[in-house]
Amino acid sequence: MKLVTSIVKPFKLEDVRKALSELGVSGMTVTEVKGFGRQRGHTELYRGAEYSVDFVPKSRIEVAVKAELVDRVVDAIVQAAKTGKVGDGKIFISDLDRVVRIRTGEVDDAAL
Amino acid sequence: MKLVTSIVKPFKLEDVRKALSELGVSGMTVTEVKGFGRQRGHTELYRGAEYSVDFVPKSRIEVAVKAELVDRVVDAIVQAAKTGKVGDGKIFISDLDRVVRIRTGEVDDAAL
Amino acid sequence: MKLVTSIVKPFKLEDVRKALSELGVSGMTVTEVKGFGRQRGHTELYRGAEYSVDFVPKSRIEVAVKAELVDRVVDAIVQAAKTGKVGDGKIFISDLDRVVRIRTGEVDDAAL
Amino acid sequence: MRISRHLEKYKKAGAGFMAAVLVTLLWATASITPSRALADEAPAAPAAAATGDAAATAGTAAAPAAAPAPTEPQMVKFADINSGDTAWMMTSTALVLMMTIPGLALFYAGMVRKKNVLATLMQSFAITCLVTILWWIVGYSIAFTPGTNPYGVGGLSRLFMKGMVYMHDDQKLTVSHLGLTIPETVYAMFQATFAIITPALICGSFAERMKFSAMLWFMGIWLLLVYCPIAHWVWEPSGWLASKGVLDFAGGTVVHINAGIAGLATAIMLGKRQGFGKEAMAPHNLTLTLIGASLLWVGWFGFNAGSAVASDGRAGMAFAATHIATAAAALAWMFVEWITKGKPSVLGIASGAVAGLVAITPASGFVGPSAAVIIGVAAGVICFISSTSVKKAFGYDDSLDAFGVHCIGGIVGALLTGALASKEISGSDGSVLIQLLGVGTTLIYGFVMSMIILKVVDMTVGLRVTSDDEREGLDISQHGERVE
Amino acid sequence: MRISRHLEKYKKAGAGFMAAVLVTLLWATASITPSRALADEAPAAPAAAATGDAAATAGTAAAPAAAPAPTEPQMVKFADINSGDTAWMMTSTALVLMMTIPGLALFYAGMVRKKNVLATLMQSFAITCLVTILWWIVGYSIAFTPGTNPYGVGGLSRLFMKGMVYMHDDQKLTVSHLGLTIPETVYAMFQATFAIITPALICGSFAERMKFSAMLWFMGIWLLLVYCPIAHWVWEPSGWLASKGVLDFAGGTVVHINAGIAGLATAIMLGKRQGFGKEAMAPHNLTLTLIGASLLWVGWFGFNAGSAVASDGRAGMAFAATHIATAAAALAWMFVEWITKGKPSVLGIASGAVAGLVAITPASGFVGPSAAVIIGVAAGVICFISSTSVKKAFGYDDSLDAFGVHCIGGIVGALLTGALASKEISGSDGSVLIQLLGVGTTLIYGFVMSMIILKVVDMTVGLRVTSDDEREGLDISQHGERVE
Amino acid sequence: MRISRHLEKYKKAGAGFMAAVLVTLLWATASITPSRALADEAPAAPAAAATGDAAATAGTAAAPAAAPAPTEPQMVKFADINSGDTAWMMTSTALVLMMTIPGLALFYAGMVRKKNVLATLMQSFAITCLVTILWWIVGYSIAFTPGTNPYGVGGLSRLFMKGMVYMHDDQKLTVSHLGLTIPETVYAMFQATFAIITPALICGSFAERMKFSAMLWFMGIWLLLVYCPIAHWVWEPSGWLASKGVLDFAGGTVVHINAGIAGLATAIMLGKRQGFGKEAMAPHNLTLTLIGASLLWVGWFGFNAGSAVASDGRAGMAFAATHIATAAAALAWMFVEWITKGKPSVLGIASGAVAGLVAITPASGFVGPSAAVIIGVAAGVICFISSTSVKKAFGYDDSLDAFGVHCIGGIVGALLTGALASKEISGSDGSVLIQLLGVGTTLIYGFVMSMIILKVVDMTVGLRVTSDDEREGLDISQHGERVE
Ligand SMILES: Nc1ncnc2c1ncn2[C@@H]1O[C@H](COP(=O)(O)OP(=O)(O)O)[C@@H](O)[C@H]1O
Ligand SMILES: Nc1ncnc2c1ncn2[C@@H]1O[C@H](COP(=O)(O)OP(=O)(O)O)[C@@H](O)[C@H]1O
Ligand SMILES: Nc1ncnc2c1ncn2[C@@H]1O[C@H](COP(=O)(O)OP(=O)(O)O)[C@@H](O)[C@H]1O
Repeated sequence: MKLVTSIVKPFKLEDVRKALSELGVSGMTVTEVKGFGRQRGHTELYRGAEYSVDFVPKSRIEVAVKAELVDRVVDAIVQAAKTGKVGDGKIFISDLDRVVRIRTGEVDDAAL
Repeated sequence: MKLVTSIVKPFKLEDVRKALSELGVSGMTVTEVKGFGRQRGHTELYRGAEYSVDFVPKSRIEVAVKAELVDRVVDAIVQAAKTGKVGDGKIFISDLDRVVRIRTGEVDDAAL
Repeated sequence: MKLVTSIVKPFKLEDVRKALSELGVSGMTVTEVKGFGRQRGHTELYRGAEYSVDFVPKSRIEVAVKAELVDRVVDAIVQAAKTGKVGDGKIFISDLDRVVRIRTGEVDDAAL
Repeated sequence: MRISRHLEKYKKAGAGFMAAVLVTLLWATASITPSRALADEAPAAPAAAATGDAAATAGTAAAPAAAPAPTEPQMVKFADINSGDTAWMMTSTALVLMMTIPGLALFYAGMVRKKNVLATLMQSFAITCLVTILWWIVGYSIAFTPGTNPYGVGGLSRLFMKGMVYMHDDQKLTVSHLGLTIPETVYAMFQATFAIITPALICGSFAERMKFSAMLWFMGIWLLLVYCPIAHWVWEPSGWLASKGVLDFAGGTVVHINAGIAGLATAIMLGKRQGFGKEAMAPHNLTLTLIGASLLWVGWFGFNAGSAVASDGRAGMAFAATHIATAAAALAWMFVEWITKGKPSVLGIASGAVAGLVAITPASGFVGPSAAVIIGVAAGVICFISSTSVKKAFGYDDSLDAFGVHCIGGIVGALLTGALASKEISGSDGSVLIQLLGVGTTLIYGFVMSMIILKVVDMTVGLRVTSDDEREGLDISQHGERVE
Repeated sequence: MRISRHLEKYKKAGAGFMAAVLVTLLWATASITPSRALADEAPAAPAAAATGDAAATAGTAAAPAAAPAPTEPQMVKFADINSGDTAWMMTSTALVLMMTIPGLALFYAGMVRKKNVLATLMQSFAITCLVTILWWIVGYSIAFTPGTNPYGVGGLSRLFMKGMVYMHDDQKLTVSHLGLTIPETVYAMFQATFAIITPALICGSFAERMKFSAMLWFMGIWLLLVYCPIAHWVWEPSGWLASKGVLDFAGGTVVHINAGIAGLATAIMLGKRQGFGKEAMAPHNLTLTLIGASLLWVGWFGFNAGSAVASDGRAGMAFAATHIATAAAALAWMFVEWITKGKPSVLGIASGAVAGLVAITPASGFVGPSAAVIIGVAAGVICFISSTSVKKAFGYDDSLDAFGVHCIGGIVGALLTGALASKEISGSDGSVLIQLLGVGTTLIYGFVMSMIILKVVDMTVGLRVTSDDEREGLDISQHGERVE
Repeated sequence: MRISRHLEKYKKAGAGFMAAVLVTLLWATASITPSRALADEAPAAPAAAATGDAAATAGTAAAPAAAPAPTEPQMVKFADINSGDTAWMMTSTALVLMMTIPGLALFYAGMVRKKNVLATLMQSFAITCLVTILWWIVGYSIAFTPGTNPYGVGGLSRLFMKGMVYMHDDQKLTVSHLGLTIPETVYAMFQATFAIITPALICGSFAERMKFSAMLWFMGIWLLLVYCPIAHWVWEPSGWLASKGVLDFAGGTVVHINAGIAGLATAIMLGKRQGFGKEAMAPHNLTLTLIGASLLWVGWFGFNAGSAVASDGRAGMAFAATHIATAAAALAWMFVEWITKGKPSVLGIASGAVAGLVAITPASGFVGPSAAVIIGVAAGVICFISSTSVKKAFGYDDSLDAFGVHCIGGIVGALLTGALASKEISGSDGSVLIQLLGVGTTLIYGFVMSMIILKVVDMTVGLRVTSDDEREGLDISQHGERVE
């Protein structure tokens, strides 16, 4: 199995989730993260003094999927998360040795 | 070494931590995450209007361990985190090329 | 490509970020996490009753980099994040099958 | 580049206001000249004119009738001021200001999404400042001094609050004809807090999407073209609704129906929030909302009992009616929700309390405890329906229910005041028909005028933030700030 | 299915209350008939009956003795009302309401875990509403009108607050025999806020685990069977503890010991929270707690100085004693904690302040500044011990120390009042023995009755939420809401 | 081991204070002896001495001049107390306490980083308690009783507030010569709240880095050596600045300039926060700040209108001036920021409001609405500059701008009071030169003394937390607590 980790704009989370469940991938784990990259953060005022906040809030989505599904999952995420503007984010694919479902003890594909 | 990442119910965190330290695994990194899966979130009221929140709060536990320890670690987590109810969560095992302890620069097993 | 995940003391985040951008690594994803390890948390008072909080706030930094950059990245992080005191944290290096930039669809090194 | 264009817009808007403020400054300087001359024109009121408790604590038994009731602000002696009434009215003024900041500000801020919490707080705070200045310039004068035409507004004798004096050496000061036993300054400030909260209430209807500059323009114009005339008609004896006998003890019509209907207009003109109906838009922190509701409750004693403009038995009765009706409404909303939805919510009980406060407002000085319970229960149930089913049915995005709670609650209160007013307590009978006249006038005049003002502001400044700004949240896009 | 079963329960509970409310409504409608008849029965009190400042500001020097002190509510002329006293009492009433919402609500909400913050706020708010309605129906009448049997409760002459009137044309209104210079409506509302905060204080002992429906039932019954009788015994002249000479200026016994001991009963009956002693249950946001403690302090001036039922020197002395004792107690707690634990905590200083406020409550009108310091320091040190060592020793889960601070603090205050009461200030000497009688009676009667009521509610509605609901948190399980 | 060393320090500090408190306790016990003897010394003031409204509501027309103005606290009859004035002054006292806790506490707490929020709240709360006790011991006596040397402090006749009495049987009580119609207890508490907020304001300058124990020592000493003398000089008729004719109605000089300049001293002595100028130190939660600013505004009515020490027309005029000036300043700051930085910020409008409140404080009883607008606009613009450009230019870390807003705003107000004071309202003309004398004296005396006290505390207790403690945050390092 593969672990597909994507960093997307928070307001795109909903769209990505829909896209994935259409592929039958109902499970995922989401973390709110701070992103640094080409996209600059906004500037804030403080007693009239201005300074720029260099991180941008992002949503980090982890999905474990069967190897054969990876390409379609990646496409789906790209479609759903894309705005064409800088800061759309990244997708990282890595390998998983094993997956276990705690409730049943099932492993690997059966656990997804 | 292996990285064991488990998604568990927050109130089980304490139990998992105990179980692991009994195995001599004292270090771990925990993230509060939002989980989507079979388990449905609760429904909320808003000025009498009801809508369902589809994510469930979960705790994401990362533990880096020696390869040979993996099985016992997984068992320990399953034992500790299991309630038998839907939403107990998952465990993902992946491979680690290298581990470094920042304080000492020690690497791999020595760094754990 | 490799994914370099480091767990560091929050107040060192800024230094690490600087060190990395000097290596030309401008992008990274940061998560606020709770760390358990040798470093003990502080003790809190509650109506005069004392109890110790056993986790310590940490920053989890993920950086995807070209394989050949890994060593220099690791060194940079160690230099920047080190205080020599217990609790400085860990670095985990793992392999990435693929990286995609959502905005352009570019993959792998081009996506970084 | 989008940014920059925006900044331009803001600067324009800002500059506009700035100008206004500066101009008034010149006037101001001009108007500091001793007002003795002007003052003396007003005939000194005979001490006997002091009414109710004033007379009471002064140890005399003078019936109010003793002197012809004055019809305009006038000069009186220090000795004619009742310290107890004045103490209560200054306290009430502080309480009513507390209703808006921080009360209402928090009540609303807790219901929006986290990215809009500061912008929501800012609306109430900025309105407080803006209205205060407009009130000083002309608002008080056109609302609470007698006018020549009952369908028009009051006079300009209090422009820049000129002529509202306290003369140390002559031991004289002015009082309003609407409160003979307290300094006019106190009466003017008490009314200022009413003029502040009314526009602030409207914000509930257009939360999370209106441009800050547009909001300032709209509120400023609305105050002068809608609030002041209606306050004058209903409360200033020379106003036509007042002379028709419309009963509105503390502002059910002038404040709540008025704000609520304007809210509906904004909800219609601005349209729905992005994702309305699709995404969950749950209140991000009801702790703030509950603090707000609590402070509204506490402050409302100043609002209602303060409207007796005296520290007497009438105020006491208004105080009791207010407290009891609020509790009844809160429980009513809570139980209806409990039974229909299965759970009693914090938002529900808080909304119910506010609904009760709104509905008892016009009735407070006219009814006793038991009638208060009836008004409260009616308000709780009806507002629950209007903020849930009705809103869903029509599909407008009255985001925080300014219309559903304040307009509807105000109507419930206004009509029940007509039905339940007690002659024993107020000396006058109520009439549902006459109340309907007041309600109808406010609904029509308020709605039409609000739509017009909104249209004008939309064509000039533009009412709504850009879709990106809305998505990023008003805190950052409008104010460059953020709550951690 | 578990869920549904629950909903059923809730609905039942809800419906029950709903019914109650509706029934009272019928009564209410019935009771709106003009109360003139009833009113006239009471003899109009001679103006001279006005005492203290009232007389003072009325320009006469009539000593209180001048007229036989009335023993029941009665009709007086408008002129007998003192506007200054009335202003202060209306202000005090608003302040005491502010103590409960948002004061106490926040004080408690900040100490629970995040998953229970809304439910904790909801308890104070819902109690405020519930008690208000019960107070209107019968509470005020049985607590503050004279009864036939000193060991029983008061009469029913004020059922639905009938007979509490303000008559515009006759220039007459009713006053309570416990406050001759202010309208009875104001006195009844002032006392209502005391009846509200007492049950609300109990919530501190069963935080994070009681079913909302069960809480409503318990509080409603407790108010009528425990609070009203004790208030009557101690404060209404015909009550047996009052005639025995028990001193309780503002409610150390009636409010704090009473609430604290009931709290202990709930802590025992409900048992410990899951994980108590094992998991860390640190306060999730002491910012809320500090805001709450601050508002309690500010509002307490209305509580104590307001209990003079006049705006005079006695109120002033109570005001000063309250402020000074609070500061002393807060510092005492802080330093003891600092020395014994190594750090002065925010929770500590806030708890100390509340302990001081509690302890000075019964003493406020009877002691001067220096005695206040002694009472404050004693309260700070003793409550620190009772909320830490003692609680740990016995192992009950008095979650937010309603017992440790209010019951113990109340006892400290009640006894020291007996020891330190100044004849110069109050005209009467205190007696530790008589105070002990008041304390003992309250402890025993309060504890026994509370246990009985809890048992009954447990067998019918069930006191405690399910283990899953407790784990998920009361916010979601009881109210379907959540703080972001 | 570092830890332990610290604990030691804390314990020492703590113990020190503890000792102090205990000692005073002994004294206290001593001082409870009936003060009749002492009291009788003071001649009973003739009823006619009652002035203004007092006389008024007492039905007489006695001009203030009728009796020679008393120059020290004295015994009067109950009948000489005005219930309306007393009601307003007790209310004002509660309002001013609310300004500090929770008002100022929240205003500051919202501006710091999350790791310091509790410590910041704790400062205001602990100062409230500490000052109250010092005020009872000696502060009130040396500040508000006449002294022998105009350049020194007042007498010791009110040590432990001995001699401040209320005598039930004789129907007598003491009043201050500064407020003849209210109980001395009320006047002493009203002034206590001023003595509380002044040091609390200083905290804004050394936020996020001062040791809690050091802060207590500094504030305690500063109160006695700086605040009390200056209050005596400016407000007690025998003080030299008072006799020179310095005008300071409610404390622009005594409170704000005084606190602001002491703040600058702390900012200089403690140095900058780690990472100042480099890291972003954005306010973590401006919701708290806005609540604080709102409560400051509401409470300030007690501060300014309360300074009339009566519920009369003068108070009313101060009330109006305060409200209007605040609104003008808030808008001024907002628009200047909007135009210069492109966005109107929540922090900006809140800061502007506070600047306006500060600047109108000395002027409130002396100017009318229009002059108030001028003062407000001037304060808003000038304080904006001083808190931004000026601070940046000099590079001191006046973290939350206690100096930039309070000292500068206070100076603006003090001088404009001289320029705009209206003879009509106050009966006396202002003089910029005399005002300058007051300002200059306060700046010099305050700055020098503050530096000395800081130096002493630094050499003994140590002013600043360790770099690790600062990095971890004061909440955990100083108080062992944390906000979730
Ligand atoms: N090398 C990297 N490693 C980890 N995360 C990255 C990396 N580069 C970018 N990111 C994440 O992707 C987000 C978007 O990247 P950014 O460069 O801003 O825009 P784009 O992906 O469109 O080029 C960043 O906010 C960061 O969270
Ligand atoms: N494919 C997946 N990838 C990543 N996380 C998942 C995936 N499926 C489930 N999870 C995580 O596991 C949690 C529990 O899964 P769920 O399906 O609700 O229950 P169960 O694991 O008992 O079948 C989810 O809330 C989610 O956080
Ligand atoms: N085996 C592990 N797996 C995952 N994270 C770990 C592990 N051990 C330590 N960590 C993380 O590294 C942080 C620092 O580790 P700790 O043992 O406290 O100090 P040090 O790294 O200096 O030995 C911990 O707080 C935890 O977040």
